[in-house]
Amino acid sequence: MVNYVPVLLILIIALGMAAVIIILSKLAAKSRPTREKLMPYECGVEPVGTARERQSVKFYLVAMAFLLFDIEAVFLVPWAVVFRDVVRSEAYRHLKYVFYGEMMVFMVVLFVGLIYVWRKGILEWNK
Amino acid sequence: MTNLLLEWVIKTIVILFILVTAVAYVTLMERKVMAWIQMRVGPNRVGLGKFRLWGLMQPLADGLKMIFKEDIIPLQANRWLYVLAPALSLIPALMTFIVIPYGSHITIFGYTIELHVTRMNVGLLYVLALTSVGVYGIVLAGWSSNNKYSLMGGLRSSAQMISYELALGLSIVSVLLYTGTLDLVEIVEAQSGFHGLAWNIFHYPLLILVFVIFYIASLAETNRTPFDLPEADSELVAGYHTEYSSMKFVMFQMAEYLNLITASSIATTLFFGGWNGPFVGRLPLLGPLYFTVKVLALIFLAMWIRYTVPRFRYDQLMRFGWKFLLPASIVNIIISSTVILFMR
Amino acid sequence: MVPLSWYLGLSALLFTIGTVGVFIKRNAITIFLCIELMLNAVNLTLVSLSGFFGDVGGQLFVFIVMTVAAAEAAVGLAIIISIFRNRESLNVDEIDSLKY
Amino acid sequence: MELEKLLFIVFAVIAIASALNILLQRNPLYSALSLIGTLLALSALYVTVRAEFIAAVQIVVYAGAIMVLFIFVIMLLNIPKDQPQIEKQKALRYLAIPFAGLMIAEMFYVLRWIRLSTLPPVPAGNAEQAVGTTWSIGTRLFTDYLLPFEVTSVLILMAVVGAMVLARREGD
Repeated sequence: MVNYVPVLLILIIALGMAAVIIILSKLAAKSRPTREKLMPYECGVEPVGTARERQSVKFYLVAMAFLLFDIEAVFLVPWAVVFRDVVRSEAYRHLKYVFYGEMMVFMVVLFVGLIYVWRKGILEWNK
Repeated sequence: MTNLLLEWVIKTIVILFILVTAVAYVTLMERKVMAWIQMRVGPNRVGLGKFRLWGLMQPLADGLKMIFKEDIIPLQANRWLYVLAPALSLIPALMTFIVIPYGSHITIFGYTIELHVTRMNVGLLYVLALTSVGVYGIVLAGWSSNNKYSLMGGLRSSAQMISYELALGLSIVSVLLYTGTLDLVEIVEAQSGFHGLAWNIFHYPLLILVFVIFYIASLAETNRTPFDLPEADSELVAGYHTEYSSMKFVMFQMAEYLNLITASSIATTLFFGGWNGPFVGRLPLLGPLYFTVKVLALIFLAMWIRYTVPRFRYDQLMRFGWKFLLPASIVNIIISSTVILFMR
Repeated sequence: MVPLSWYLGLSALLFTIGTVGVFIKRNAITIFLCIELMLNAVNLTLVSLSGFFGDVGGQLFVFIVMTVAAAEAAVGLAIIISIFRNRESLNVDEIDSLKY
Repeated sequence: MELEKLLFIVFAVIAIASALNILLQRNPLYSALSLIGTLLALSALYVTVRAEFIAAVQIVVYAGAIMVLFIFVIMLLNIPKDQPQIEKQKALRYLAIPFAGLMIAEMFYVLRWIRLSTLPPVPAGNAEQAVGTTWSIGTRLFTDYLLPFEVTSVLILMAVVGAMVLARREGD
């Protein structure tokens, strides 16, 4: 697992970089806060109401549909990686149609999900 | 072990240095390309003393200017998250590059150096993982600013990013069907046949379609026009980074350009043979050169698109991603696997 | 090398923290987060046992658990949304209409 | 080899600290962010037992999709902070601490009996097919574990339909 040490290295260096950048701008720049500067920006007029309002549930529905297909993609990855080997190798020869068919079944079931989401109008944003 | 560690540290620091410089000059390139497309001259004043150097010092001046800008944290903002958010979008963007190979290997003083920082059995998944973590920076920036534009921009942007991440992931799956590995180093090495021109895109013509899907999805992932909805300046001021100023703003910009560079490098690696090219076997130093040229060409393409195509409307964007790109990439997987099953 | 017992101990501690969270928290969404934490603690056990015994079965199990967790999160959060809409609160002490 | 133990301790401390932070924070958004910290630390621990693929999937699925869903819900609903809970039986708290200490002591006593302390060696020559790599996952998942895999797809489909029905209002 030695190959993963650079991930740790670059994480530490990147963290350091981010910290240095933030601190640098704190040190270098003058700070003269006024009331107007510290207000939420709303094109120069006094802010109306609060930004903490309830948003459309549609974002949740899209994120949920994303979750579904993300899982599909994650299952597809190991399948795609071994697919060519399975098709070509002698040891797995008898399995190659099973191997192909099972993923098609999986994708069809999830495609039904996409069609459901589609028909229910989750993917329409102009209503 | 100590030797290896030292090699990693040096490589990582060099890579980061190159990346930061590259980001600076890609911004200059963007301004020059924009000026060129709009028949203007572009930045050409900033130089060293009397020498103008075609504006080559412009990024440096920009950086200095941004450092000395006042750093504003709005009173109503959520201070911790407000400071954390730009770092959260910059760090994953910096981290991707360690798995991308930019050359085969060179020998200096009898010490062989592989021209990639590390190789992983799950290299492409690592890239995808970092892409998916990158969403947080934007969501949290939008939420913590406590500004309506920021919140709307953050939500829209993250919904857009996750939608196109699907098309991105699924188009990569089609490539995996042909390469049979997630290790980027192996993927590139498999393309080195035929005088370094056995690129995947020449070898498997179906991948041209996959590349188009991948490229569109990666443009959307990096929030570039025609997909720059999160910052749609005519509706949302500046989207999720409306409230950000000074170096925090720069961090978001850096992350955006880093993502563009990463996406172009991944596209190069997957479709255009990575560092492969003619004579690269005899002169390994050509590898990084070929790699850079290909990446720059893809970046140029992105800029060209940016200044040619108008912005999508949000409903069009979602429809395009979910109803066209996603089914298209699934169909691509089905066709590719069928071809592999029956043709080999 | 790190012995297996360390992994199992860490996993047990995380599971305990998750359980305590389910008991002491009042917010439905935090309780949900604690359940995810418990799932992850169990995943750590499965992955480390699978690694130490050299059998990939445990990791496949974790893969399936993650899928189930995703399905659970989708439905659970949908329930939370509909409860919040109807009652404007996520305090589990107040959501007790089913209590006799 | 002490480096490995040091790394384990670092990640374990991150995991436990962020897990505790879930409980300490009142704002659900902060709790969710702490859980992401735990997830990332666990993913690093998976790498130390050579479960590379699962480690990557952990980040892609858990940190990149499930937690995004959580954070979206917290932000969309603008969920209020947790109220401090009303103590009903105060005496129980003082009873709980010794019991918890006892349980932890018992756990560590039991763990001492586990003697397994080294990972099995990687078979020479085919490191790409060792346990935990994408290849090993792919070959086992789609052969020996075919049924759970297919059932998973139905489960996800049901989850989508269920969540859609629950979260949408009529005419939404």
